[in-house]
Parts: sequence; C-alpha cells; structure tokens
Amino acid sequence: MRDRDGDRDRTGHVADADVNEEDLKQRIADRMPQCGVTVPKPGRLIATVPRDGLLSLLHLLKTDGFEHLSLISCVDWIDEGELELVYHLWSQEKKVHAMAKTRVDRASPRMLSVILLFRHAQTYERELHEMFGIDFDGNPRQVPLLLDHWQGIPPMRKEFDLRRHARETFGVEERTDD
Amino acid sequence: MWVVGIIALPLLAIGVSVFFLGVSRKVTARIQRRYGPPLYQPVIDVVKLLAQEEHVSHGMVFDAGMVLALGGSLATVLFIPVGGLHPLSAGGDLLVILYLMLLPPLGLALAAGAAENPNASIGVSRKLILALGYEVPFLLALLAVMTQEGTTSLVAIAEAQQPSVLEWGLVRAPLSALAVALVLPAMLGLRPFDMATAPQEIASGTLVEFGGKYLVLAALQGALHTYIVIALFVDLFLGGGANVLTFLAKMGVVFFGGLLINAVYPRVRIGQALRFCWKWPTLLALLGLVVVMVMGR
Amino acid sequence: MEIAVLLSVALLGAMAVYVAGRFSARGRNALAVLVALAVMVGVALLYGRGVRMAYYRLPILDATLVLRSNPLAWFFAMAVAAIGFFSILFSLEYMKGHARLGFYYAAMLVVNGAMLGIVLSGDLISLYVFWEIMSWTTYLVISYRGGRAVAAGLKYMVMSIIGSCAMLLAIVSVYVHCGTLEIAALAEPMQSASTGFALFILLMFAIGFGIKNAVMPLHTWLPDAHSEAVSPFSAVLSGILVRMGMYGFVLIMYGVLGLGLLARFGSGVLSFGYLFAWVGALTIVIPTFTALLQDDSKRLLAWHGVGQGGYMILGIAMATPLGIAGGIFHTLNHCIYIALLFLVAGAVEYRTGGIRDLNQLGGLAKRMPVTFVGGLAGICGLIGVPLTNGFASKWLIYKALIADGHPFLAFAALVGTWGTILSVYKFQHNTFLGQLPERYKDVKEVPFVMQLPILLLTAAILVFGIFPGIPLGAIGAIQRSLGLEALRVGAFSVPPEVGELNTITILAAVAGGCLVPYILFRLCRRSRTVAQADTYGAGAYAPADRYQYSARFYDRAYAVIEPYVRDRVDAFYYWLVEKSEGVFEAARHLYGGNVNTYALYIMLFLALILAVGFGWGL
Amino acid sequence: MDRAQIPKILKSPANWGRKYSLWAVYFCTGCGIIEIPPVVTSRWDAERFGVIPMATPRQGNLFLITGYVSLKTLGAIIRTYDQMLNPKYVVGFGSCPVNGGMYWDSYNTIKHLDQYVPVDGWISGCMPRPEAIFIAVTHLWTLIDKGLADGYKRYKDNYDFYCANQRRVLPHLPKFACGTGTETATAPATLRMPT
Repeated sequence: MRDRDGDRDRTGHVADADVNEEDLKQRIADRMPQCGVTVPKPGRLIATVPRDGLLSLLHLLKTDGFEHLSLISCVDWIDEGELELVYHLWSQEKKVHAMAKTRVDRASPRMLSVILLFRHAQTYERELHEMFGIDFDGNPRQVPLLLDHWQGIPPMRKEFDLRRHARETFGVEERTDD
Repeated sequence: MWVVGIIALPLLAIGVSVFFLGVSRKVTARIQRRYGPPLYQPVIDVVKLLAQEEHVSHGMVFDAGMVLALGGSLATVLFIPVGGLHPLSAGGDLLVILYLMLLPPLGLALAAGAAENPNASIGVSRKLILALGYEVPFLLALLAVMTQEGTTSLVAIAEAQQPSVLEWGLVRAPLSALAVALVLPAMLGLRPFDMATAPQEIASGTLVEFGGKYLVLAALQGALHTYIVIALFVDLFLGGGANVLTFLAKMGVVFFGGLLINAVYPRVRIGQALRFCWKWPTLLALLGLVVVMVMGR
Repeated sequence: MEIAVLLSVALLGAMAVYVAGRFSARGRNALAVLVALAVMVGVALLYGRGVRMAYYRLPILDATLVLRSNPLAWFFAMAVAAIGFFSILFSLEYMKGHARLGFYYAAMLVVNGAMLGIVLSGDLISLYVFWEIMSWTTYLVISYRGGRAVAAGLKYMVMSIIGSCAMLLAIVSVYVHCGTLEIAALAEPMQSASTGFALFILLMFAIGFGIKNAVMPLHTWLPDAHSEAVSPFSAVLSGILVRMGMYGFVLIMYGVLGLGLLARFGSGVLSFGYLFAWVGALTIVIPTFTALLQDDSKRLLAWHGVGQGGYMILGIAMATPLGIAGGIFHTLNHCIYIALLFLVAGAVEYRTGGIRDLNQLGGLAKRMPVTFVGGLAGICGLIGVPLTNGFASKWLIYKALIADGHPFLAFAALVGTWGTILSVYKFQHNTFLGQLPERYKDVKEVPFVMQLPILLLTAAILVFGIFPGIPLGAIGAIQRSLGLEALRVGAFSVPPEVGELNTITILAAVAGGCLVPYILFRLCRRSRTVAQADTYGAGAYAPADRYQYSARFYDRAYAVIEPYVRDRVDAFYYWLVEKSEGVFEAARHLYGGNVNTYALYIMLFLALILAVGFGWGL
Repeated sequence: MDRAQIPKILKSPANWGRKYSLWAVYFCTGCGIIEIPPVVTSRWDAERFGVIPMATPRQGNLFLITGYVSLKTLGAIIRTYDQMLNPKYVVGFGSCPVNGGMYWDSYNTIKHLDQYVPVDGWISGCMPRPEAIFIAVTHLWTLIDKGLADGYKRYKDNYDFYCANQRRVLPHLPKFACGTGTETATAPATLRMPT
C-alpha cells in the first residue's frame, strides 16, 4: 500500500500528487452514470454498482490498469436481506486499491462469474459458494473446498447457529463461565 | 575348519554391520552437534520390530522377495575373504561374488514392486538407475585389478597385496582405487546418493510398505550390503588384512570416511547422480585400466 | 537311414497337418503335436551316433547330397526340436481364435523341419536349400497377422535374400576351389587355399550368417520381425532360428577353416578374431541399452535377442576352449530363456486381450502366478543370476576374456549385463508387480497346455544352472568332433586350474542364506495381508486406477542414454532404400515401350561384347 | 544404561524395545507441527530418547497429533492410524485435540480427539514447548512399563464405538476395517476428480 505521509513507497519513486484518484473517479462517473464512486482516503476507491452493471465496471477498471483481483469477499446484511459482494482490485503502477461492491438477494443468491476477466477468481467464487451459498453462473467447478458433504445452512451466513451445530455434531459441553 | 568359517562369518558380518549402523547414527548426531542415541540403538530397534504384535504383508511375492534379499546378502558374505577366513571361496571367485551381489537388490526390487505403492516403485527405479551409474566405474576398476593380478580369484588378489603396504591395490592401481572411492557413497546408499530411500521425497522409497519383521529384514540386508561393499573395497585395494582384526580396522576407517561425507552432503537428484557417476569416476577408472594394460604389456 | 526318415517325418508331417486341417481342427492339432513329438524323440535317439547317408545324387555337378549327424548337429537339432515342440504346444491354445490355422501349423512345422535340415545337412548345397526353405517359410509366418507384420516380414525377407546371395557366392567359389561340396571333406583343401581366398569365403559366409544372427550392423530386421510375429513363432524365431547363424559360424570357422587358418588372418590387434569380438561387444552394449528405452514388451525382448547374440560371438571369437564352450553354451541358454520370455509375453497378451504396452499393464502376478514364475526365471536367466543357466555360460565367457587379457571386451559384456538388469526388471515390474488395474480384475491363469512349456523351460533354466556339466559335456564332444581341445568340466564344478566355480556350493550358500531369514520370518507373528488400495498415500485414499506409476519407468535415465543409442544403422538403411528407389526410377525410363529402341539396345550390347572380346585378345 | 535395568530388560525385552525406540510418524496435522523440527534437530535432539521421525505409518509406533484437527485432517488421521502396526501410541499435542481449544465452537474442527482415535497421552498448552514432548515421552515409558498404554487394545475392543463416532462426523470416509484386513472402503461418491 502506498505510505501517504512519507510520500515514499516500496518501489522508491515518489508518486505524483493525489490527482489520479479524482481523475479515476471522474472517468468512471462519466462512463457509468449508475455507478456511485467515492474516494474515502488517498489510494482507496469504492464503486458501488447494481448487480448487472458489475461486469462492465470490472472490465472498465481492468482496462484502467487494475489488473490484479486480489479477493472477492462477501458481507451478510441480514436485516436488509441482501448479500454484498466486494471485488478487491489493485493497480500496480497507480498504487490504488479499488473496491467494486454490488448487492445480491439473500434468499436465492445468484451472480455472474467473473472467470472470463480473472481466471483465478474460480477459487474465490468456489469458497463463496461453499460458505455463503452464492451460485456463480459460469464457474465450472463449484465443488466444496473445506467442508465435505455439508448439509444445511452454509456456515458463514448469519442465521447459521454456530454453537448449536458444534454441540450437536461434536458434543461440546456448554461453557458456564463466559 | 571351514564349518567354523561358515557359521562364524555371517555372525561376524551381522555383528559388524549392526555395530556400524549404531556408530553411523552416533557419529552423524555428533557432527550435527547433538548427543544422538546410544551405540546399541539398532539392537533396541530390532528387538522392538521383531516383538511387534502385528505385521502387514502384500502377498507371497512381498514375503519371498524379502527372504531372498537377506538370504542373498548372507550367501554373498560367505564368499568374501576376511583376513584369512574364506570358507567357500573355492566355490566362487570375484565374478561369482559380483553376480551374487545381484540377488539382494533383485529380491528387494521384487518385494518393493509387490508392495503396490508408487513410492516403492519410484524408489526401485531410482535404485536401479543409480546402480547402472556406479557399476560402470566399479566394473572398470575391478577389471583393472583382475588384469593386473592376472586372476579372477579374490583370495589370490588379497594375498598378492599381503606382504607390504607398497603391494596394496591403492598403490599399484591408484586411479582405479580413487574411482571406486568416488562412487563408494553411491554403492553404500549414503547421503549424497540416498535418493532410493529418500524419506522426504518418496516416503523412504523402497521401504515405504515395510513394517515390523520386514523392516528388520530390509535393515539387516542394508547393513550387510554395507559390510559386503566395504569388505570388497578392503580386499581389492587395502590389502585384505593378515587377520580378522586388521581387516575390521581397515573397514572401520573406510566406513568412517563414508560417514563423514554422509553427514554433511545434501541429496542430489538421480539424473545428476547418473551423470556424475558416468563422468569423473568412469574417466579415472578408464585411465586406470589403460595404465594397467600398458604396464602389463 | 534314420536321418532321412526323421527329416521326411518333419517335412511331410507338415503337409499331413495341412491336409488334416481340412477335415477337423482337433485332428490337425493332435497331429501337429504328434509330429513335433516324434521329431523330438527321433533327434534324441540320434545322440552320439555319427551317421552319414547320401540321399540324392546331383547329375550335373556330380555332387552327392549328404545328410550326417555329428555332436554339433545333434546339439542344435535337439534345441530346434525342443523349442519347436514347446511352441506348437503353446500355440494350441494361444491361436484358438485365429484364422487360417492349417496354414499356420503347417508353416511352423516346415520351419522346424527346414532348421533340422540345415543342421543335419552334410554338404553345402543341401545346407543352402534348407536355408532358403527356412527363410521363405519364416517370411510367411512373420507376416501371418497382416498389417505392420507384412512390412516387418518384407524387411526380413530383403535382408535374408542379401545374406543368401552372399552365401551362394561363397558356396560356388568353395566348390570351384575345392572340387567337392561335402563339408567334412572341405577341411584339408581349404588349408591349401590362399589366405585372401579363405578370408573372402569367411566374410561371405559371415554376412549370410551375421544377418541371420543379427550381428550389430545387420540387426535391424530383428526387432520388427520379433515384435510383429505371433508370440509362439516369436519364441521359435528368437530362440533357435536366429541361432542358425551361430551354427553356421561355428561350422565354418572351426569345422571348415579350423584354428590354423583362422590364426593366419591378420596378426595381433588386427586379427579376424579380435575384430569379430569387438563386433560382438558392440552387439551387446547398444541393443541392450536400446531395450532399456522400449515400452512394448515384445520389442524389448527382441532387442535383448540382438544383445545376447553379442555374448555368443564374443565367446566363439576367442578361439580358446573356454571361450568356445562358453559361446555355444550361451547359445543354448539364450534359446531357453528368450523362448520362455516370449511365451510369457504371449501368455500375458493372450489374457489381457492383446495388450503389449508396458505402461498399461500391472499387478498380474496375483492373477497369473505360473506366468509370473516363468517370467521371473526367464529374466533371472537373461541377467545371469547365479543358479540359472545364463550365469554359467556368462562366467565361462568372462573367464575366457579376462584370462586372455581383453578387459575392455569383458567390460562391454559386464555393462551389457547391467543394461539387461534394468530393462528386464522393467518388463517384470510393469507386467506383474504393482497395482492391478480394474480392467484386469478377472484375468485368469492361462490354460495348462500353455503353462506346460513355461514350466518345462523354467525347470530347464534351473537344472542347467545348477548342473552346467550336463550341457558342457555335450559341448566338450562338439569341440572334440571339431578337432579343438575340449573343456573338461565336472557335473557342477570347474577344475581348479580353469577357475573357481562350484554351483552346488553357491546353491548351498544361497539356500542356507535364505533359511536364516525364513526362520526369523516364521518366529515372528503371522502377518496379515492387506487390500491393494490400503497402501500409504499420505493419509489420502488412493482411488483405483489412478495409481498407474509404471509409465516411463526409468524416465531420468532416458535423457542420458537416448542420444547414444538412437538406431542410426536403421536410419542409414532406409536412406539407402530411398536413394536406390531414385536410381531404379531413372532406370525405368529406359524402357520406352516401343520395340525398335529395344532392338537398338541389343545391337549396342553385342557391339560392346565384341569390342571387349577383341580388346582382351580372346 | 545402568546395571539396574538389566533384570527389567530381561523380564520383558519387548517393552524395553518399545520404550527406547519410539518412532514418530511424521504427520503434520495442525499448527503444532512447527514445534517438531526443533525437537528432532540439534537444539533438542529427540534421538537421545530413541524418537525418530519416520516417513510412513507402517514403520511408526508413536503418532503425535499436533494442533487442531479439522474434519478433512481427521479422515487422514484415521487412515494413517489404521495403517500403523500394533502396538501404537497416540499423543495429543496442544489444547485443541483435548477439548477443541480456541476453536471450541468452530463448525469445522473436532473437539474431543479421543472420541475418534484412542489417545494414550495429552500435552496441554497452546503450542507446548519441546521439553513438554520429552516429558510426555518419559511418561509414555512408565505407561508402557505398567502396561497402561493400551490405546490400540481399546481401539480394537470397542471398535464399533470408534467407528460410529467416525461415521457420524465423516459419513463418507473410505476406510479399511482395522485388524480384519477386509476392504470395506466404498468408492466415495463425492470424491470427484478435478475435471
């Protein structure tokens, strides 16, 4: 990550002024009007977009130099009944970390796979399928990664009762002192 | 007299080789700046393995292979003269010993092949490729000594080097001795060349499915193989020893040298080992043979 | 009188089998076995009886065609008859589903009969006639399966014809020089021949016999022919048919020319024997290491057939009693274990539906124990493990080489042994050991009629290994009959002045040695046998058929060995074929098709003849 | 080896062999395995006690289960334990095998190791130090002397109890019935090969 205060970063060359985040925000805003872009702090860029605009946003970011998809994470907004998918992109020469966010319905979560843009996304999508139950269309191998023959609610979802599961499966005696 | 020899020689061989095994673990430990097990640790291991309540086999070929392996080693031991003690050598000369040394690897290879484990098969293929590697210089050196002495009988070769140090094979055929010394770690299966039973890569190679009494047979066969190879080296190049004690002393020196290399060297890949064995040692052995031929004329 | 009866039974029996084939398959099979058995018994009865019988008188060359039986002839005849009988026995079951069986059995018996004819023939004309019969019928049987086998047969045929022409040339020049064709009577007129002429005769015969014996530069037909031929015939082909070349070599080098003449060919390093030995050494090393790279089981064995021929040549080229005894003994031993190995490969092919690729087989020892034991005995013989027959003959050859002061030749032979060990262990391991694939789960053992030859050959390997004195006695008789100094050998030991070898001591040592671990084995608790998939796989469950790990068994060694053993001789021959096709194409244009150009050619030719005649002053 | 031990050795050489030649199966289960290398190398030298890391379960008789045990690892542990030869001893290393440790309520780790595999000794601590292993080894010696280290006997006697527990947690575990050699492994339907 870029160390703003010392104006020095790992590669040793001094980054130019913080104009490129605004410049990026402007480029995204005028090409994708429905996409809300904010720059919370230098070196960070958040773009939220509805479900079907995500692929074009990722394509746009990728052509803008965000060539590395480091992770796809998921946030469970249980009371809003939605799952939020966050695609973390990183640009090497701009030293900017872009987050493309989108919301998916919680009851039957389905999403287009980004495997065509980033081949290695297959593993991230496989894990999200296993832990949150999100179905990615186009991902060839959504087989379980850690859990074998898992029945019931995917474990990372909020409505999954961890303690009850542990007690039933592994016979955990309840702790009395916490 | 030779009845005593037939009983004494194998017992001597097993005793010496088990002692060498204990020494090797102690010396390797001390080189790595740690105390290491007591000298009689191999005895403890053998007792534990023999006294196990359960042994696992993979069929008839698996058992027969191991019995043949140790049996072959014991048979070879009988033909090698040890400081004047050579009960059966009237029935077999150096060529017979060379071919008898094929029996143990064949038995082990059959047993490992029958163990239905890919690690074992990979171990066997490495062991045979390594054997192909070190046999070339070893054979050249053997032929050099045989043509120099004009006989194929090991007893005669050993006696010819008896009178004085100047008569030793080391002095009369130095290049051949050096060639065999270079490939000795490969023949003994010591560290730079122990890829056949590499614990990290192929889960101890040929020994992967050996447990309990099979491991005892394999360990004894390995120890006897070390004894045989070093005894051959002493008989060919270090004058064979007037009596048993000097013979064992010479074997100890050779084994200790091998141990030092074993303790400090990393393991090389099998392709590199083959290329090495066919490059410098073979060149030296070839030169040694040419020198012997030219001097012989 | 018996020889003519024997030979006619062998050849006419084949015709009878073909005719019987018309009526009933079982009758044909029974008759074939009967004929082979009768031939074997007949040859056995000939032991020790020097019979000579002139059976036909050629009017034009006033030469009498003679059949004779001497120890050398009997030795090879016995091998021919035995291997022939075993292969017929083996093919009763093996060939059950194939077509044109009448032709197959008849051809097999004719080949055996022809080989008998070669060995028993007393004069060069009948030798040549039977040689041609053998070559032709071999071509027919090699290309029996059609497809690639026809190409292999053609390649064999072309090289055999070249060999036969060389032989014919030699026979004619011998007849012109010595006036007689009877081999026994050739010995003393040849002594008076000039060295150059004798060398020419020897070289011509050497080409003919060398092609048949697959000596190094002339070996390229053998791997294709052996791997394409039907397994029982491969056993005959590689076992004894190829060794007719050896019979020829011994006959010509020691029967006709004799030691005196051989010594006159060059001196010291450049003598014929020494160069011939180096050809033998080359024939050992390169084919054996080529066999290391093969993945097809029969091709691997075929390359060993070429390699082992080198040991025999190394033996007889040494011209010492030890060497010659070793060479001839190795011919017999090789004939036994290579026939056994081809029968084993055939048995595996028979049961697994024609699979010969070593990378797809595995674990068959559990289902085919007898074949496994036969294979094990075969490879032990091929390697030369003590107590097998291969060891005894190799020991003699090495002893001859080292005692004679040829360490480099001995080195080539010893390195050949280690190449053999690696390649035949791959054959044994990939076929019989390791995990049994699902598709071979219900493979059964081969029927008894196929097991019988395998068991008998295995017994022969062990008996000749533990008592080498039996065959060496017969070989001593051969040496005496050829006028050489015989090698005196005990039943199982070698006299002290020759060297130190006592197979009974070795047997006792190995048996005693194996007794100790067996007792130790029995003292401990009984071990339980685990299932095939219950092996250590770092805790993971190994699904069936995913553990095929015998593919490219010596992968690391391939890169080092492959460049040195690429078959450049074969490539050279094919290059030669292309070039010659170009020339023949050009020659074809001469025949324009209209008559008067032909008349013109005739006139020109006559003018040329006249000019040459006048020029020479006829 | 002092004189006093000679009678004990002669009384039961088997125990003497089993005590001073504990070959540990080199099996890395959880986070605890990082403690093993210093134990077997120069710094702590377990070979003094006769403990050597062995590559295959066939040769090992001490099974050191180091750190938390996830479900997938439990399958491997059970198969490795079955492939070891009797007499075999299991030592739980760290607090996670004891009662789940800090993953006490996790959905993916087992909480009580001894429900699935008989355990002869425990070493508590969230990554105990190498000395703790030597203490455990010496305790194991006394247990072997007294004949109390009979985990493998318990496994064989109430084999169904262990099998039931194992099947409850890993219903599709391909497994060879221990001690009987018969192959009960069903071809696992879900073990799909990577397409």
